[in-house]
Amino acid sequence: MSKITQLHTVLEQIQDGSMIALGGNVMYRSPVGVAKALAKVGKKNLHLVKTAMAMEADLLCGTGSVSTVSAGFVGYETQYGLCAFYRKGVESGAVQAQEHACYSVITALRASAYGVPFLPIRGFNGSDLVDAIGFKTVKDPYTGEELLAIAAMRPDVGVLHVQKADRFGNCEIIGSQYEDQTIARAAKKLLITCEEIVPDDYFGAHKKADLSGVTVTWVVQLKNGAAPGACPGYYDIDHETMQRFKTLKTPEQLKAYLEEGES
Amino acid sequence: MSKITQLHTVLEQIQDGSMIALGGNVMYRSPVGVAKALAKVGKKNLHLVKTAMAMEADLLCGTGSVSTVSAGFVGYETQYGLCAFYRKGVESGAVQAQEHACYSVITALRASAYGVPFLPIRGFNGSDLVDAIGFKTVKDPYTGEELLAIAAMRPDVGVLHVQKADRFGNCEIIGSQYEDQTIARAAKKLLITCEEIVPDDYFGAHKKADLSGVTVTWVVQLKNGAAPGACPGYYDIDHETMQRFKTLKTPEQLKAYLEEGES
Amino acid sequence: MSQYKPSDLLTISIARALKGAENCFHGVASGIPCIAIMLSRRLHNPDLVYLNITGGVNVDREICEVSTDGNSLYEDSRSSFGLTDIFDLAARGGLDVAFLSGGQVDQGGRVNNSVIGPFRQPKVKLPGGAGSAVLIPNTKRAFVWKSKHEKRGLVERVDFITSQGNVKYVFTPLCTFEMVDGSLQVKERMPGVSFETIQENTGFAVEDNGAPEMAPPTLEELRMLDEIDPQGFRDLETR
Amino acid sequence: MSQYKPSDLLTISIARALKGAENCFHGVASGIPCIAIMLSRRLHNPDLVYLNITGGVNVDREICEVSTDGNSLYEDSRSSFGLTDIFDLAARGGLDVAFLSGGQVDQGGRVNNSVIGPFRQPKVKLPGGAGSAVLIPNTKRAFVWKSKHEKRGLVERVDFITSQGNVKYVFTPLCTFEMVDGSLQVKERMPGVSFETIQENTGFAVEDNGAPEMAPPTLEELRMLDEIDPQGFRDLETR
Repeated sequence: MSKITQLHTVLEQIQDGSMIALGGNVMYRSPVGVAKALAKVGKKNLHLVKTAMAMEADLLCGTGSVSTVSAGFVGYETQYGLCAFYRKGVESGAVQAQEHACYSVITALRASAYGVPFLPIRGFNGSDLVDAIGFKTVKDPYTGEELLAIAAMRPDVGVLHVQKADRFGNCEIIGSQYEDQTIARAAKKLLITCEEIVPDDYFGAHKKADLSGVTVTWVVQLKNGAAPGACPGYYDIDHETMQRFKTLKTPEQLKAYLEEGES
Repeated sequence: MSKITQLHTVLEQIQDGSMIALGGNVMYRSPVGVAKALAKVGKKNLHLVKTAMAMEADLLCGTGSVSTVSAGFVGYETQYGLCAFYRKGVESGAVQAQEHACYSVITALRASAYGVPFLPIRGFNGSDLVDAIGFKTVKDPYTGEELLAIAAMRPDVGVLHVQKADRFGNCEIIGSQYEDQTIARAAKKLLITCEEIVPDDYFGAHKKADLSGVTVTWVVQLKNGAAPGACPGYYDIDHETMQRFKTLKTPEQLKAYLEEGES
Repeated sequence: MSQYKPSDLLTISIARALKGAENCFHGVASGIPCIAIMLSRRLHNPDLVYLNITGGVNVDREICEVSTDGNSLYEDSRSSFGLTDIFDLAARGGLDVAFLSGGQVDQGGRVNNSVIGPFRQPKVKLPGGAGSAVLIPNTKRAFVWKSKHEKRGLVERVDFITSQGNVKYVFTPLCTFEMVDGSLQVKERMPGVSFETIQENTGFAVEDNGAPEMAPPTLEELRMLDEIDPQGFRDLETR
Repeated sequence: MSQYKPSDLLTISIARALKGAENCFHGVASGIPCIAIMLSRRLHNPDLVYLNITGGVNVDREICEVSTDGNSLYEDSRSSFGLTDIFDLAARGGLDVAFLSGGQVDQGGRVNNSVIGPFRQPKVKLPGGAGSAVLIPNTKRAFVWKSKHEKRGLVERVDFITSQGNVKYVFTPLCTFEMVDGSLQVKERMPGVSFETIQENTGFAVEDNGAPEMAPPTLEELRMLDEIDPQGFRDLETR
């Protein structure tokens, strides 16, 4: 049974208010193409989840599509600085920043993957985030030790952009996998966008996929799906586009940019 | 810094009473060679941990080296039936069978890897194992749901037998990895035995190791280290030896078998 | 009836029951389920996702060894989805069918793989339930099979409950039991097997509920069975 | 002094402090630590295990991009030990050194990467502490660096505590602070930098404790620094 479909078909199945976990990291293999598509079709009240995100959060906040961002870090790196639309969203109160440590995002996703409502975590000692976010504690029934408990986050949809996928959803990931494996197991449904679809005999005894298709729901070919971020083996960061993107100040400018096309 | 050493050097650093986690599964890539060596040097009161084990438990119980076995399954498969020495040990009271579901062994090791004293788990509903083992419950502080809590098991030593390793401890594993990745992260110290040592340029941009050397303490070349079990790419199950092993009835016969040599 | 063996009937009854399942898993020492799954995928459920301990996914090849956790069930796979992944999948409610056997299975669908006698210093130490204590409650439908239909293995009440929960069927070479209102009922008798024969070999009361005989194996089923398992590894369990 | 820049001093001071460390980690937007780690491994700590977000282990190559989570820090690695692995390692007490920066760092070694102003609807939303809320308490020694030594970034008391715990040093282009009895003290001044200059640029009271000047960069250090970072990416942060 082929999982290959079209992006618009998947978009129809993503509801307003969905929790969406995003693969990749900052400017690398991030599913920017899907974020653009979600922004263009006017999804609302999305809850974005990822350890360290950048452009997905920035443009979806810019189009007013986001209610909540759960992340450890939201920003480009040194070169492109902060995510201006995201910042504006949080500072205006339109967007709720559920600030996590990256590890607590991972732990919340793990809890979902393991089918439990929470997991204990080591860390956050003396952090004001505990009260700000409302993290609760749990007592180890064996030792009595009090640990922070992280509630499961079960994304309605996980979105990963990879280099190659077959029709079963098996993926080749060139370069770092970041937290993609965890997202693939935590989300209720999993969308793979890929640069290339490969034939059935691409994976097998000679070469195992990096990510199993078992948890994949949809496979969509979306060339340049991480641009203007990088996709190792295919393209590097598109600095020209990034510089132009960073000049956008208003939602109208952002909208015009999104209408321009696929890069 | 090379991690390559000799087995006897490692054995000297394993104390009586150690908790030892074993890699592989049943008759596949199980560290039987190390189990034999532990039996021969007369280690005592070992606590063996693994989801599904066979010959390691059997021969170490036969030499009176084991106090506790934490496992979901202890037995050969259909062909070679049960582990006679292990059974005798448990039935006589000499060996304590801390019977787990394989998943609770994994969860206990995960807890160790994650640096937390326990993890909640879904399952064990209505199982007499809960009282027999003394599993406790924990309440999710967010939803109030009561879940079974699995206490961390932090092995003093993890032992994995792999096909190839470099001096940094990076490993190539041919065939299934089973729970080796979890053991590698859960144990305080990690011993890799391997069929072959490979040069520094064996792993790199062209080929990543299957298991990172970061958590590896020692690398020991031990040819036929999984025999008479199988080691994919090197040897299959040695049925002749297995049949002979299964005829051993007494500790004396077992001792004589162990003295014979390395297979 | 001479053209098929008890192992054929057992395997085919399981394969037929997998119709409609989305994914399924078997563990160690599970030759019959392994063959039944492959048969079901070839016959009537090509989209069935087949998982096993090794991490192999949808492996479909001639059975060449008695073990069900070795490299032959991994090597050809396109990807790896290992045991930990499978347990997690079940824990989050995503596993359709898991296969489990038991030293003792009772009328309430409870399974004992742990001990006969006291838990500490038992009369008989069984090999342990492997994943069953979590899989039977977590999987949507647990399929239990008994390679031998005997009184000592099908009991009124197990000595020790290793696991219980979502047992759907118990397959044997004589019949298929189904859990109905918390109790095992005959769903189908093997061709030519009477309720009397079933009762004679069962440790709990078997009600003559009029359950029909299973349709005999088709030639196609038997042919494919021999293609998958030409060496007859399935007979090792039922002998 | 003309032959080296503030970024050189900062990087070299960090590289020197890594002497004796067994393993270390830096995250995103961490160009200076990335270069300092590579420098330390080449100079005096070849066995230092170098971990980063990508999973690359002990990568040692010419810096070719400003980012510190891209493929250049992964590609050549012999194995992968990813971010999740690193957090777990720290949680179980196995991570020696982690590098973290902060929008605000205060005299008590507390770090703010979250907000200026109220947490909901803040005056300024900072990008977030990434892993710091778990790494600063879990790592044996947290190394904080500030690419600019300014009053607004080195404050008496942070507006919001994103993280605190095992901060060992705070490195800046003017000096290295060390945590002593819960308070940052000058450990070393950069060559030619007076206590007065440090105080003028620091938002908390700096005690003249007689801390010495750091030994100037050696020619070997400067040469290796240029080999690792010939394009001068380290200057991007300090400019």
